[in-house]
Amino acid sequence: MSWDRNQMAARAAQELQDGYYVNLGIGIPTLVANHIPEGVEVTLQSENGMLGIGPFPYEDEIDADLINAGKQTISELTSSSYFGSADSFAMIRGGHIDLTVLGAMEVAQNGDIANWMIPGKMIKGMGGAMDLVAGVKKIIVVMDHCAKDGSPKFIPICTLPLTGINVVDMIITDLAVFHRTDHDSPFKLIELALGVTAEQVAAKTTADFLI
Amino acid sequence: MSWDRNQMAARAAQELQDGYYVNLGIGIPTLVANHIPEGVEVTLQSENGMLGIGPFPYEDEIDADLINAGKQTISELTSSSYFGSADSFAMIRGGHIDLTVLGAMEVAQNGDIANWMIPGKMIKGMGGAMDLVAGVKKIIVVMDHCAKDGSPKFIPICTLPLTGINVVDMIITDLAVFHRTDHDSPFKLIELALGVTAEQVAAKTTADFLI
Amino acid sequence: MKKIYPDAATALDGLLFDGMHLCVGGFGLCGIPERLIDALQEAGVKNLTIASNNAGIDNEGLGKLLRSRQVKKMISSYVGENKEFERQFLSGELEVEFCPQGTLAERCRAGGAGIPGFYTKTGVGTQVAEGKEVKSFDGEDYILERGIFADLCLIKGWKADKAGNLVFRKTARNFNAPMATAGKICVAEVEEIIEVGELDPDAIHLPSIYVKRLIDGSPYDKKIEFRMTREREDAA
Amino acid sequence: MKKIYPDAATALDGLLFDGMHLCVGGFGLCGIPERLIDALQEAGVKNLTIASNNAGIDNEGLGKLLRSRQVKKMISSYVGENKEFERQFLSGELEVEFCPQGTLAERCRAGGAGIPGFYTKTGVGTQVAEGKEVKSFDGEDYILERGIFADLCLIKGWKADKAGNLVFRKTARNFNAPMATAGKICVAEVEEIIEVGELDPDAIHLPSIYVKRLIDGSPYDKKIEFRMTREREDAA
Repeated sequence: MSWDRNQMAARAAQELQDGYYVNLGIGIPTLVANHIPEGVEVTLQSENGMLGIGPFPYEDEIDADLINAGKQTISELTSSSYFGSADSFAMIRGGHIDLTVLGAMEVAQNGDIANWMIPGKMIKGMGGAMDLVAGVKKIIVVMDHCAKDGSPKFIPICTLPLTGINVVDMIITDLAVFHRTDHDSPFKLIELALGVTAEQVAAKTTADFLI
Repeated sequence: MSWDRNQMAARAAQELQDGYYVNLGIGIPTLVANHIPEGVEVTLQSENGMLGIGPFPYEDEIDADLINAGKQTISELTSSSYFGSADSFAMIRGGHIDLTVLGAMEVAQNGDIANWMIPGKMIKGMGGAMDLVAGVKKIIVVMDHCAKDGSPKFIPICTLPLTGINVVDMIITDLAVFHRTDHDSPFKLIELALGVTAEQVAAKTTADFLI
Repeated sequence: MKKIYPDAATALDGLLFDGMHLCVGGFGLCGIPERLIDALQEAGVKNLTIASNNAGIDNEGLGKLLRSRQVKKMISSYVGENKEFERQFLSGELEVEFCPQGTLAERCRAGGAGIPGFYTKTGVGTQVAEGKEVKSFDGEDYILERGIFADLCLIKGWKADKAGNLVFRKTARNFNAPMATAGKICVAEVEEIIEVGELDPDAIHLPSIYVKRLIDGSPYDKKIEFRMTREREDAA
Repeated sequence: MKKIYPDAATALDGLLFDGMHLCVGGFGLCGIPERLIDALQEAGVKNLTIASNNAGIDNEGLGKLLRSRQVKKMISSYVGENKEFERQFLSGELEVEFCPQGTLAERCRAGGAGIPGFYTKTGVGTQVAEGKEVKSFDGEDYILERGIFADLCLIKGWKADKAGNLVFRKTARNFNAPMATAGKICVAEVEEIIEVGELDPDAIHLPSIYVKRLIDGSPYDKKIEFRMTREREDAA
């Protein structure tokens, strides 16, 4: 049994602590907002210039001036604030955001991450991903354990162009969770999806990691 | 006959153009605000974080939260805006202020200015003077032609610690006005106080200048 | 000193030339200066270098200038959702400098603040760092990024008073805030021009010093890229 | 997550240590965090390095900490109007780093924004440039200035909501705005704490992310350094 998208998001949500300011990437990371633990209050940042993202709006609340970084319509909260892009990334680059959850194409055993381009394919750009991995205090990657062709995504050295070097703190896949306590340490397998064994994980991983 | 403080300020005010954003230093430069030509609208900036300085307040309007860079109480206008110190100096350093009028202890013939410290005396600091001379588009110095001991203040090379190098565009003293069209050109004597001769000015000036 | 112009074309009069550099505000289609972009297209000015976070979508926003082949180079962080862009980019007709979003915002803020260069950790060890100076501060590597200072900035605000003090609305502030400062002259379009004194001096986002020319661009029919909603739960 | 503390002493609890670095907001006596400075004095923490535009006046603002000999070093742009400062400075008991006002503001903004260094024309060719890297950009010389990032920032705001969103009032914003961002933790004192939702989200000067601890420091008896007035003209 492997974890589905919602289970992966729920696992990432367990890393949230009361009072955290958090930036969630597009895709599975967005789902993390649906699994915030009881009693934990977090404030979501949108890098296009907002703190305090609310849920998707009701049809009659839709406002073209109120979107998230994925360009989706959202709503505001009573505690929200708006600011410009330079101030938004001052917040990110300056280390004021406690945690970000991002997708990735590859993560290397030294914490490098690649999630913005595939050579030969149309390059769309890195958006805010490079700023987030360089600036946020804790970086959690949520990704499938293997690519669609079955090849491992947690690997010795990234083969794709990098988004950041030595930045990832935790990897949550559909099979397992890897964590490291600091950026000088190797990743350690700390959790398995129900019914998945460490051997199965090791067989699908080319990165070195501790068990 | 030499110009008095108000006449020097009035001469500086003739350099104001409609629509200018202007920063006025402490002392004689402050008086420039009293001589703004008819039909010319200028907006005064205060580097502690305000655009649109109004006159001194009436007694019953005094507000401790509303001061200029000289820490004097002031009033606001309907067109005023407030901002923080980083934004204020972004405005100054970024070349958005059209003109500043400053006092000086010495100006050199190459446009260097010294106006912040005298070795051996208590140093109080440069405040915003170095930022202003480095960032504002046009720098006008208003100063007495000679120091109290009679020694010239417009000189070949500054002897006091510098505030900025090659920054001054115009010098208005109690005797004369010197101007240069760009920072590669020498200063030219362009105006004399009533009854003052070029020879008298030359006798009290050690800087080289054109006549 | 009159800052208010009757329309976008007159507001841009005398400011345009082939090969010029622009900063254009907006994020996706949110808060883009539509009227001014239309006027740029009509003016037909060519070989533009444009710093803008995105390049519009097909036939919306800067997508219009791409279609009319007026753009030589884009400096952007993300350019998806645009077929014509993709075609010109892949064929080599359009030059693109990819810049991380926060670095782009800071480069514009720096250019506007008289800062020609600053160091950032963003992009260290990646393609973005290629050809850039690396310097170590307190044992960590950073790369040198340059300020951006354009010939002309085009932005969209919500309301401005007749003196040029301007406020934005919600997330339409985005790149409009830093980009307004990052050029020789900034032209702004807003949804409403109001009297001096109607804005709270403590709540002005862009002081009048930055807004040199101003138009009322209303009415606006704002476009939404991804319309997401939730359902109202039935009343109990 | 409760951010509101009953008083300045409890708000600083656990944050103070000898030799620490602080950023303290205010310009002259305008917008200084009076209650927090008093609490610093009572706590008796020593050997402080303080970045603050000014050093207060005798027995007001940071002048109090100078009098109690708690300050090792000041990073300031202007320190006039303070006899005790002058005495300690001239006798060599107090170290002072003079920093141009705009450079100081930008250094704090940079530190808070993850920028360890930036280039500026301010101070080129002066004493301020001594020992600093000079780099040429487009034919002009600039000096490298370092970001400031302190252990603790102390600021004074006007109103804050219970979530920590904060607004300043008039020119009391000054250095409080950049300095709030330039440290590991920022403690703010305000004149009034209001309910979440009472501030306009478009008009918040300091988003809640920066305000980690908050006190209501009222009532305030704000000091004025130079009281200037004009006379009302007689009614005609």
